[in-house]
Amino acid sequence: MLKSRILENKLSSLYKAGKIVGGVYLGRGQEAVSASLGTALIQGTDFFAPLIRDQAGRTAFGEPLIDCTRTYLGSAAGPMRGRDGNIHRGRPEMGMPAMISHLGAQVSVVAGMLFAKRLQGTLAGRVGATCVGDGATSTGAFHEGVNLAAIENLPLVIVVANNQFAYSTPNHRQFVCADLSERAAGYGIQGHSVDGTDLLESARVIRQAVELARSGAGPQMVVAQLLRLSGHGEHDDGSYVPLPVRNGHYGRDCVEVAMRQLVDHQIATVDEILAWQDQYAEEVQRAVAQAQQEPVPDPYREVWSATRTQFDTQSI
Amino acid sequence: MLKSRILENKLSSLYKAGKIVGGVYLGRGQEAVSASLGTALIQGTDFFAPLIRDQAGRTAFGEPLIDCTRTYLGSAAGPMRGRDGNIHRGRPEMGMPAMISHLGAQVSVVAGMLFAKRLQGTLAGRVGATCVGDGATSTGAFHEGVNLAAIENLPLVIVVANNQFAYSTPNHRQFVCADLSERAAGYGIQGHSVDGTDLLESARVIRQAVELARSGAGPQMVVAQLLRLSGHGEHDDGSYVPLPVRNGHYGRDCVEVAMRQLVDHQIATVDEILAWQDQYAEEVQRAVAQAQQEPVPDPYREVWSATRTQFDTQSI
Amino acid sequence: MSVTYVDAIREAQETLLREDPRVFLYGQDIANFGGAFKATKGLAEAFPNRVFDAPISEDAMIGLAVGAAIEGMRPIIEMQFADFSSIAFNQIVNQAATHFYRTGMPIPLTVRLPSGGTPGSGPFHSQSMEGIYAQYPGLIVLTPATVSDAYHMLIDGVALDDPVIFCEHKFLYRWLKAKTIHGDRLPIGQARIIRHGKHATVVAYSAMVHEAVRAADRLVQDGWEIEVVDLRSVKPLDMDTVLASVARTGRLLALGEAFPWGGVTAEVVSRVCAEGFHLLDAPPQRLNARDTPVPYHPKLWAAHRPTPESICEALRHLLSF
Amino acid sequence: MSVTYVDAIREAQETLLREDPRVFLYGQDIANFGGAFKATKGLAEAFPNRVFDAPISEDAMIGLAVGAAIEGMRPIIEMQFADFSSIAFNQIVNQAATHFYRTGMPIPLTVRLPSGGTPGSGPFHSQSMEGIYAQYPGLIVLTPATVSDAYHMLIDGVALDDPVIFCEHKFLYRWLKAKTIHGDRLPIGQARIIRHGKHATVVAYSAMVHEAVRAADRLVQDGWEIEVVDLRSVKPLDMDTVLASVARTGRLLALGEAFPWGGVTAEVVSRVCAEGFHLLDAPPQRLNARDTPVPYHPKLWAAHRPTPESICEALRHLLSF
Ligand SMILES: Cc1ncc(C[n+]2csc(CCOP(=O)(O)OP(=O)(O)O)c2C)c(N)n1
Ligand SMILES: Cc1ncc(C[n+]2csc(CCOP(=O)(O)OP(=O)(O)O)c2C)c(N)n1
Ligand SMILES: [Mg+2]
Ligand SMILES: [Mg+2]
Repeated sequence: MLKSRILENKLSSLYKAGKIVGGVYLGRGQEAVSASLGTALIQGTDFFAPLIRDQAGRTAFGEPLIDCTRTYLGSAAGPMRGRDGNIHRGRPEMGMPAMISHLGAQVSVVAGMLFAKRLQGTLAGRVGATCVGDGATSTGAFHEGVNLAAIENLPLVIVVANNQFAYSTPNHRQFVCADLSERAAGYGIQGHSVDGTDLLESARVIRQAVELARSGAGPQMVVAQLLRLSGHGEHDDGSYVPLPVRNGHYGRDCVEVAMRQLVDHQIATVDEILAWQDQYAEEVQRAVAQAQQEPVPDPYREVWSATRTQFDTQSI
Repeated sequence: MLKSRILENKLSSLYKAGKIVGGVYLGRGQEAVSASLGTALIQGTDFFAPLIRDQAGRTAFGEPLIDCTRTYLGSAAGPMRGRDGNIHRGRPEMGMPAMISHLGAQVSVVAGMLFAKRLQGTLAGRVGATCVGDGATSTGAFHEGVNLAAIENLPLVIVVANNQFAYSTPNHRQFVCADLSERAAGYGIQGHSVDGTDLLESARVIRQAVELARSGAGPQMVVAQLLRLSGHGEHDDGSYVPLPVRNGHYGRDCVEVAMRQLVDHQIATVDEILAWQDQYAEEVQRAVAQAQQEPVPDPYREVWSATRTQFDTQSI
Repeated sequence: MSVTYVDAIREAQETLLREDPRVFLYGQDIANFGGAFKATKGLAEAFPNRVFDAPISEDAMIGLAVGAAIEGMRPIIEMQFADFSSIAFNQIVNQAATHFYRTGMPIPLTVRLPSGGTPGSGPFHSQSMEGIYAQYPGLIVLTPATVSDAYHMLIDGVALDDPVIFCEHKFLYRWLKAKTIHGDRLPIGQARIIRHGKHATVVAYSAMVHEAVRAADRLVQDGWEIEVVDLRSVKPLDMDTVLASVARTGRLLALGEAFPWGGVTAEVVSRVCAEGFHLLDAPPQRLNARDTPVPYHPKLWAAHRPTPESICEALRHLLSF
Repeated sequence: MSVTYVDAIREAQETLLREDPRVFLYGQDIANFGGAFKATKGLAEAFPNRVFDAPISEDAMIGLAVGAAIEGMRPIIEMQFADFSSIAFNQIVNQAATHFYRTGMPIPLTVRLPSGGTPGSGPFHSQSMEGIYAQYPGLIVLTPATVSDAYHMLIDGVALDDPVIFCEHKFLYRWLKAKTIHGDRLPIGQARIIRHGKHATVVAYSAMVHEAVRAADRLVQDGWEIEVVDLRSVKPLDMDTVLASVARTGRLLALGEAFPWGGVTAEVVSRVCAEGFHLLDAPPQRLNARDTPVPYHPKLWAAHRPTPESICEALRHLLSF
């Protein structure tokens, strides 16, 4: 999560300097939850469909930094080759599908990946996970996807990062139950609730949910309470977030909380953390520098075809 | 509900005799629930969006028999003038919208009708109600509609007639929670559960839900357990319903149960019921006869326009 | 013994399930019940754990298929009616259709759409959506008109690596019969001259091919020889065959059952005009359904879609130039 | 002082809220935040309880609007991006669009679709869906290209009794400025000659009108005088104006930013061919975007859509016949 924070700080500066292609949507304040999920998953076995605030989860799952910087900086060598952008990037062949913008739509896709593994007889020991925001829970796609996963009893972990806002829209215009984890019972699946600003708690609850799913207990819904610590995107100052909310419990910075937890629990020393910081900053700098040197997509060499199949008779 | 049963029996015979235009979908076994809802609503004040098995509710709400027979028998004088059929019929100007086939889609429409009344300052004392089946609860439209009604705190009553099958598909391929009323909590609304084969209980619970909504307690979800006592449509023999289910508690005929209840509670005597039966049969016969004599739609006089606006320049 | 169009679709799915372990079927009421139109009858028993009843969740059905395709499967999704694919619209046009261009990984899923009008089916069980889906890059849109095409094109469509929208016509399901499903097999992307003629070309697809042939038969008595081209697929469009026919006849009527604005007939006419303007001896014409929802009453329905009468009328007009 | 295209849309909504108590606005982030593009800035404060933040439930947003319209209101629904209307597709094309024909009661709702490409917006924030919606009977599809049209057509559209799909172009939002919003006002259903010429007609709409004018300007140096017709609405289509222009020039290029299969350009070309074949001195041409999703990188994006360069090329080809 620290690496992701450093990377995202860099992306933010690059955005402000006008170096980024497209928008920048950051996961500040959501790293503890996202990294907990990415860490609990096993790359090569599990599936992970990140959403727009999951840089930390991507990094923890094993996505190389260069995939990120290439996409943001418009390098043609990035995983999406300039065809799709930044937070949409994915490597479906490596278990990480490339999201579409339409919120909620990835839930059923991950369910389908797991369903395929069951048909192929290789589901055992595998889980799939996806993240959504509080806003995405209002979509029909979310409902259909969660319910279908429940019917098929798939090892799907749905992490709802309730950052209290969907763009500018506060929770009370999105749902009126007390806690979104109350939805789980209606789907006949297990629900979990956690303070998403607390790394150790998030890691524990999310790992537990992942292991429950892995052991055959069916879909798990984890609802994490937290706050987005930046605007919706870097174009937005988030000034609609009321001061009491910003200064409230969930306004605390999960990265700072985590650092303190690591030191307090003697998992790491301050010096170690500082050394990581330097190392990550260095890595980020290298990934940025490399991507910046690479060529951008060339429309004249672009293969303008949306299908693999090519027909003799085709003129469109 | 008795009138509706007699009417539907007639429709079924007419279908078998090849006299009906289009399909026939009956509410047999669901009359107690549907009539309870129709009775609890006030025509002229409330809104009612019936679904495919709500003949009893329509009749109780005040829909004239002739609207029904005209539609089924293809009279041009019916409310849909041959343009749309049978169970889709509605009179939106009288608070009864005309459903589209797509399941779940009416929930948000009724919410919108109530929302309009709030904006117009005439919401007080009014409720809107809609029925859906167990299958329709799997639609994204249902989820979005219920959640939106909850957010807007509208006086909407959603009656889920869980007849254990959606066409041929049993409940366990549709949801895996124990009772669909568990969904209510996840929307932050009140849920109610009732034995839909028991008229007095259904009437009590549904009236209570309607009055709660009317008094400002927000959306209410009533889940009624029952069994469809015919095929999905009259083209279907429903042979996929397992014998133990057919012979089980919910397989009992709610009309028979109701008759017994009326007599036992001295609400009506056997003679009175028999007299009703004769009277309703007579009414149904008259409505059928009238509709059968009326002209069918004439394509040469049909106004082939899908918009009210007519443009000078329009050639389509 | 004869086979119907819907038999052919059932047979194709049986063949696919037997021969390709990557194929599975997912759709409402398709398992034990065999589907609303019996297009999967008996397949659940014959292929345990390959045929699944779906919840009423069209969006998630396609999402599931996309995910399964990513992991190497070849799902076939039955929509109960084409009209209900409007619920899955986003997953089809934005998720499935864009995936190959975005990621380089194709999505070999097939969506079966029971399409088109039948008497008494009304506005929501009658739609022809081929012209909607064909507008989106990344989709292949098939519209078989014959028993044999229903069989072979479903087999060949599932073999393609890209998402296929398979528009099967409900009116043809039981009405259209053939001696065998193993008729003339053409590759996907190739149109078929279904009836030869020299005075005008009707370009049609799906059920309208048969109405065009009926109209052509009637015009024989007036001395007119009408050529009928069955497009077979509307995306890709086989312009070679269409242009060759127009070159022979000099006259074009594009015929479809969908709503009149845009769609297949507009695409055909405008491509013929762009690529074969000099071949045309008369203004190219179109005939589509009317610009209202598909009406419920059979009398209105019959006047809403093109009929042999209205096709003859359009052809006479075309031939009058 | 100048007003932008998005200002005009904001102004129109302010006027509507002020003058018509039946109007209310419902959409994501449109209340206090003023909308993703600030098209409703300040309106929630000025009109308490008339402007509402919607949950991320596009299907229910349109359902709510239909219900409210049944009860006499005139809702304006903002989709955050046109692309997200794919979620509301069913409610738009099946619920709202069919209601008048089915019941006789019209549904006066307006769906605002921030449409079209901008650099770096990618496959899901760039779509042009006018050609999708226009295929459905019962919808009116407006595509304003000027500041004044953005204002007047929104006002006039909301006054119509039928459901209106209002396609506003995101690229024009801030780029397009005018001295006043009270420019030349034409009724809905009438196209506008935006530039006179005699050698060829370009029929365009929305942002492409401006690209067409640029291309026309460049061709002046070669001696070509190109007429540019702004359709303004794609359903209805003002064929009178289009045909009159083609009658003057004899040559037609139909230009659009949407995907190339079907859509507005195909409808325009095929109607001109059916109704005005004899007017054409050369094969009518079309120019659309390419048949892939809209790419993200600005370099690819600029080559995906028509540009003044590619329009000039298409016109030179058209003029070469
Ligand atoms: C179906 C759909 N509607 C609208 C949008 C536009 N949109 C993008 S992000 C966003 C807010 C998402 O809120 P939430 O799900 O809470 O995630 P967060 O941004 O808070 O992490 C919206 C409305 C979208 N992407 N998809
Ligand atoms: C979105 C959608 N998908 C599929 C259908 C086809 N269909 C019509 S009725 C039905 C079953 C409905 O089951 P349920 O909601 O339980 O109601 P019931 O028929 O049991 O009363 C189906 C699948 C439809 N009408 N709408
Ligand atoms: Mg949020
Ligand atoms: Mg049911």
